[in-house]
Amino acid sequence: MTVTALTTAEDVPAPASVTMTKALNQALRDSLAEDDTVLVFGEDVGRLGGVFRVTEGLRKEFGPERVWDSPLAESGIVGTAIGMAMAGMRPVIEMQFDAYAYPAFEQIVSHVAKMRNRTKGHVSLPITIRIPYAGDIGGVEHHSDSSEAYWCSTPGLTVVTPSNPADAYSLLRESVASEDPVIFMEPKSRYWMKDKLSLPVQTAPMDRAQVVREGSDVTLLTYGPTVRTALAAAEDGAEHGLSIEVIDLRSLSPFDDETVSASVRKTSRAAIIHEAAQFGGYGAEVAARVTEANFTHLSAPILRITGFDVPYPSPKLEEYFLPTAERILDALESWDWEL
Amino acid sequence: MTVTALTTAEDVPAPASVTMTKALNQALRDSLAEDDTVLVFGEDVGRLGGVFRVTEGLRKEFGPERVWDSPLAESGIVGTAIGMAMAGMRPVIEMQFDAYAYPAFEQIVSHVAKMRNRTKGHVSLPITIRIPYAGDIGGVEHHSDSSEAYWCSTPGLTVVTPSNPADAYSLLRESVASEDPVIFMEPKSRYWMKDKLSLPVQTAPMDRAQVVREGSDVTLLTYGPTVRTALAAAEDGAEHGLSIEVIDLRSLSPFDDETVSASVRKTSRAAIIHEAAQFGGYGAEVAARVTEANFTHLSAPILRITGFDVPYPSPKLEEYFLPTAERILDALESWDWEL
Amino acid sequence: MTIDVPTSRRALPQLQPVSFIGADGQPADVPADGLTIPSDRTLLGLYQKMVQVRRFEAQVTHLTRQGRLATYPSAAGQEAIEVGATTALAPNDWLFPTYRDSASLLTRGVPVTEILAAFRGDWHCGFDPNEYHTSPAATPLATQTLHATGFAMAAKLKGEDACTLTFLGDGASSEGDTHEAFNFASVWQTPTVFVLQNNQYAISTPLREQSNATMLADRAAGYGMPGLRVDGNDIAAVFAAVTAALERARNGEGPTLIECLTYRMESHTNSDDPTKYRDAEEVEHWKQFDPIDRLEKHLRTAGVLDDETAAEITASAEELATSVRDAMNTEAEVDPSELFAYVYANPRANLIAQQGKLEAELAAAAQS
Amino acid sequence: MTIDVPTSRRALPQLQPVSFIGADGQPADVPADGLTIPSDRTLLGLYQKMVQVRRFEAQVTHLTRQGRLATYPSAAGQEAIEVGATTALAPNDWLFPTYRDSASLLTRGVPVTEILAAFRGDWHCGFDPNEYHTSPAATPLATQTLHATGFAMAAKLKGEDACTLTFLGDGASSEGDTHEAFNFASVWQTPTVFVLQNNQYAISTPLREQSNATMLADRAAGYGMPGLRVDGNDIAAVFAAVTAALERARNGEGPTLIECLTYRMESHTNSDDPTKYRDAEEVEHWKQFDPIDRLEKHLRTAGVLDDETAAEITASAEELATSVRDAMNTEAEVDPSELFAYVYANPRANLIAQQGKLEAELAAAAQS
Ligand SMILES: Cc1ncc(C[n+]2csc(CCOP(=O)(O)OP(=O)(O)O)c2C)c(N)n1
Ligand SMILES: Cc1ncc(C[n+]2csc(CCOP(=O)(O)OP(=O)(O)O)c2C)c(N)n1
Ligand SMILES: [Mg+2]
Ligand SMILES: [Mg+2]
Repeated sequence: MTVTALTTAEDVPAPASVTMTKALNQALRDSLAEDDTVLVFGEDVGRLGGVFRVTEGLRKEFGPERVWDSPLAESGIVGTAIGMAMAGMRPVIEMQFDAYAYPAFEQIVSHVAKMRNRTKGHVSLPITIRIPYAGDIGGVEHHSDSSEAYWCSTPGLTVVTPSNPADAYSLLRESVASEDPVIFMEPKSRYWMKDKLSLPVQTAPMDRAQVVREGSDVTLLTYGPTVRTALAAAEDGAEHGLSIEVIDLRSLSPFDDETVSASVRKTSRAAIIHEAAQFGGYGAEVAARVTEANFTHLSAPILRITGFDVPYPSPKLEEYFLPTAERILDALESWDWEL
Repeated sequence: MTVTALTTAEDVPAPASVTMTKALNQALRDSLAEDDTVLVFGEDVGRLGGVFRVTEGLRKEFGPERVWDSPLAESGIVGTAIGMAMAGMRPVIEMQFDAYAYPAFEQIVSHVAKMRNRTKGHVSLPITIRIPYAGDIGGVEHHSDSSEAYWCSTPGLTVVTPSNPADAYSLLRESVASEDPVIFMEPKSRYWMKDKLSLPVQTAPMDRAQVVREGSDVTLLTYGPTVRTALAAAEDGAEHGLSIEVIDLRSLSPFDDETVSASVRKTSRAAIIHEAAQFGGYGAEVAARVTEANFTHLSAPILRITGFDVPYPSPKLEEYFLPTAERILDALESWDWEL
Repeated sequence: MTIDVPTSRRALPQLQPVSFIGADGQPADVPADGLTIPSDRTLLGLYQKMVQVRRFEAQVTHLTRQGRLATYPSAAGQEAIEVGATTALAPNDWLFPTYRDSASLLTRGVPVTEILAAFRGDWHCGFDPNEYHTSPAATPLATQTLHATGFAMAAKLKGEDACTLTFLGDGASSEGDTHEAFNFASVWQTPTVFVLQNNQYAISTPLREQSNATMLADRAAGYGMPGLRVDGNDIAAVFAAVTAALERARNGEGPTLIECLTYRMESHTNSDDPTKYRDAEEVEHWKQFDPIDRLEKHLRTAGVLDDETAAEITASAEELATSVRDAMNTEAEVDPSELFAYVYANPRANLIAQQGKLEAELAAAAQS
Repeated sequence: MTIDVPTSRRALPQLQPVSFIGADGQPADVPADGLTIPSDRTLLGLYQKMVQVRRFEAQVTHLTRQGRLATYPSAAGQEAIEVGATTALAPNDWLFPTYRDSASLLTRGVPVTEILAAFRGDWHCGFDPNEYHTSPAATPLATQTLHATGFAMAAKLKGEDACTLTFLGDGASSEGDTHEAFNFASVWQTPTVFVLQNNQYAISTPLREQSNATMLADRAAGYGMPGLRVDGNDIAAVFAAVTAALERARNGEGPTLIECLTYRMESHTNSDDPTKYRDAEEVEHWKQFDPIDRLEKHLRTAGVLDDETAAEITASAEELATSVRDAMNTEAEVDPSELFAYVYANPRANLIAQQGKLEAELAAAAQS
């Protein structure tokens, strides 16, 4: 399904500095304006505009019947969204932090993911579940989890994540318009990232990865918060004569095998980078499937450069936990390049 | 921690035919007898003895203060078990089916897994969460999930699964005795599997994998319900001149790299087999880490022979969904053996 | 000087369950505000449905024992709730049933094969929810109470005249989702009726180990929601209470909790062994409260039911039983490709590839 | 003939919150069965603690504004509950606090640096729970209510004289876990006291959008558990109610729910902007119910507090504030290897390898 821009080419405003928060906010505003069945509710998304201000101003603009504060219960939020979707609505709900999506786990995994299959396609659940995720914001415990692996290993869910304001807008518009339920993961540490942009904007389709920097020696696969880290590594690597290609996966489930394999076959080496712990993390799927599809083209195993296999640490220890550009370059060095 | 057998060598009974259910039951009985802090509670584990009869007779033998039926609420069961463990108890709790562990997801992921780390080791939670998992029993929806990937990608949890009665006994005794919380996954379709055995029995340590059949051409890595399937494939393969080594992983987290790498370096080829869907499944971690550690020794990518990327189907479609010995052999054929 | 607080509130429901027709078929006379006994004509219709439903349950249980269905949770003994509550719904209302509520699906008009598809293992949900305004029967306990609440909220927001009714058990009442549903429904004042079938057991767990409340209907007060306990074996009471609650809902007066006191006469499912946890005497004791017997007595006393009509009703039930047997005699065809057909609206490369593999495998097998 | 049911039950709690000392410092005279006002000597001790706790909250909030702590949720305005409830505990009892309850940790004797470790980002929980018989402050809402219930169950099973007390907010009361905890505690009759701090807001969400109940204490009835509402800004009432509930718990009479009516005077945390969702007048209005002012008036009238004692108390509070500043002036050392040290009791190869890599990285960085 394509997203129709609400504004025509003529009245597109001149590019301005837009934060990811603002882009998400505008995507919700345009979705609400375009389609009356779109509803926005959750904890503190109304008057306050969300703890990250993503829903700021929407209650005022669309009224409390379209945008409202729910009681504080995540299973309740997802469970009632399911009922609304069955009644023909298109709820966009927020889990305040991703550790707070866990109380809704059963509703998401046993119903959101399975309703369409259960009913032979008679009942679709076009629900968008927005989840601010990942760390690097100095948050107290439970405020920096990366839960994408849970959702990605659940058949029936679609999982996307933007790394920049333009994608934030475009992916969210497409997610809201999708007939399939979407877990929309927002990288908290990138909320305040700005880009020059005119909204509305339409970027690549929501199921496609994007090459965000071309290179020939190695491919860095990543998404969300660590795209910036990978680009920084590529920059540094270039200074040391290493030509690094960076792919922003954007869509975690489904995985864009085509774009990724094309790159890996060119570079013959790849690494996957994410904040989440390594063991059983999303990077495992990436490494496994990219190896399967390109084994004879690889000159080294796919590296996983990730958080350690420990719970997300307290703020003073984040810097040691998170993958950095240096750690990426160190890891690349660990390969036997003569292989 | 080693498990002390309650019976001495002299009074070990002669080997008898023992089902996995019976072995699990005896493990709980011996744990309860040996240590008063062991408690068993959950839905229907008391009078009924559990829907799979794993706790049969225990309430009668140890009384309702040690073994009892709780109200019907999984988050409540896990949450109160946490409190009991903080007070020095060693609760062994049952989630009736693994889709019914999902309501307890937050308590498991945010507390069971993290309490020890949060408190710098001051508070351990020696809780065993028994989860009957996987399918092949003709169950209605939600009764055949394989949820191991969720637990394995959560740092702080230990995840083990037996494939046979002896391991069922030994792994459960060790799990109950472990200071770390353990997700103990019981393959439902193997509950009625019998082996000649004298209990108590002590098998390999709970963090070790086991070579259950030796072979030289290829290594099949698997666990729980599909060990039997892999062994059947090995049997059939032998008839076609393929020498297949089968490893029962037993411990899903941690992963026994040593045993697996030794085998893979010998055979140079490996496949991971499980019932759960492939995308983001546990097999991804196995494929990724085994490739990382043994890249130059591999002559083919690690195959994943798994359930399809769809929700677990209704009984009449299970046979098409589940990996079979034939499907394993077909998949092995797909390799280019001259590589 | 003290903080301002409200000075009145809704009282707890009456202790004695609302009942119009006693277990002996005589007037029970435990009314509640605003509830009146349905007309004998209505009761006769309900009687017929209960007889059919009971025959249905018996037939299906029998087929299950024969191994024709994998599993079946029977609502025998609970027919007054299944039929009474479901019949009170308008066609445009939506029903949110559980695994125990096949009888309500039948009452709602879902064809036998479509009801039994799940238990025969054909497909998870055998019917199109939109066709019958009925959600798939929920297996994960209590989850459906939230769906019913959300659906009703949507109807309210759209200004549509649709209420929702959901069943839940005494066991399910302990799940967090039930609490969240009661709370959301009451805060949002959704047109939802929660029908709690308190059949005294959750599998083997007796009510006293499930709850320490005097009655589960007492929960409603804590949400500012009206709560009511009725004799769940008296269909007159159930029908009246649900009809009144639906009327309140339609008038914008929000949700209601109705606890129906009843008893699960059969085992939990065919694979359960209730001798492990309850006495035969207890089951015997409850037989005297049978919902059909008492209504039959009442209708005969009232002169609405005579032997001829009774025979017709029995015949209609037998016809239904025959149709069940017939339906279960013809095996449903399953198509392995359907594994992949409905998971996503947007097709996925990995599923297409897996489907291709499976089809090749099947083709090869067909060859050999 | 009808089904046998109980003929009596626990009533809903009284509507008017229990209060001994009115907002004006005059006797409020809203008692409840079995509750008596604490002695003036006890009240003086509680007064001193409240003054200290308020000074603590102010000092920490100030440091947070200066960026010395990452975040801080203040309990300003809720001191009567934090201090009153916590003081009622015996040393052997266990406290299960939330992120909002630093003041209770202080009252429980946890050192300032250990309390603030979490907010300064040193470590998730800065103290040894076993040392203070106090659980780590829970951030995932309502989850701790189950821990408190389970702990109390264990104490009961072991025959140990230990009760548990847990705090939860009005927002947290909507979570499923709260319901499950109330239910488990009442079914198991555990020695647990649930102290619900109804401060009118869950971040920005006002109580009326959280619950449609007349009062949250009404929830208790649905679990067969005694419930009570007290003026949460009257420490005499809070202390008396919690003391009585603990006594019941110790006597094997099970759990109690105490709703304390209060108001969050500060923003949710320092990163919150309450002007988006509430009026300055509302905050102003609640100032007149201040828990410290009223107790001061009462104690002065009673002749227990004079200027000299008041000055001493202020001085002790200032001393505490100084110790807070000092503590926050010395940065805590963090050791990156601790990332791996406590995750498992049984060491793991993958963690050892990762720790080795990190240490090598740090060593290399130190070299260059
Ligand atoms: C979340 C969840 N936990 C556990 C189960 C397993 N289970 C199925 S039915 C049942 C008992 C339900 O009792 P009740 O709610 O009283 O309904 P009844 O079966 O008596 O109609 C249990 C524990 C489930 N289906 N869902
Ligand atoms: C499960 C969960 N969901 C959401 C949050 C985010 N959150 C933190 S505090 C809060 C509001 C809590 O309100 P209340 O329970 O009234 O306590 P108060 O902050 O007023 O003390 C929210 C939504 C959380 N911590 N845990
Ligand atoms: Mg029941
Ligand atoms: Mg609050």
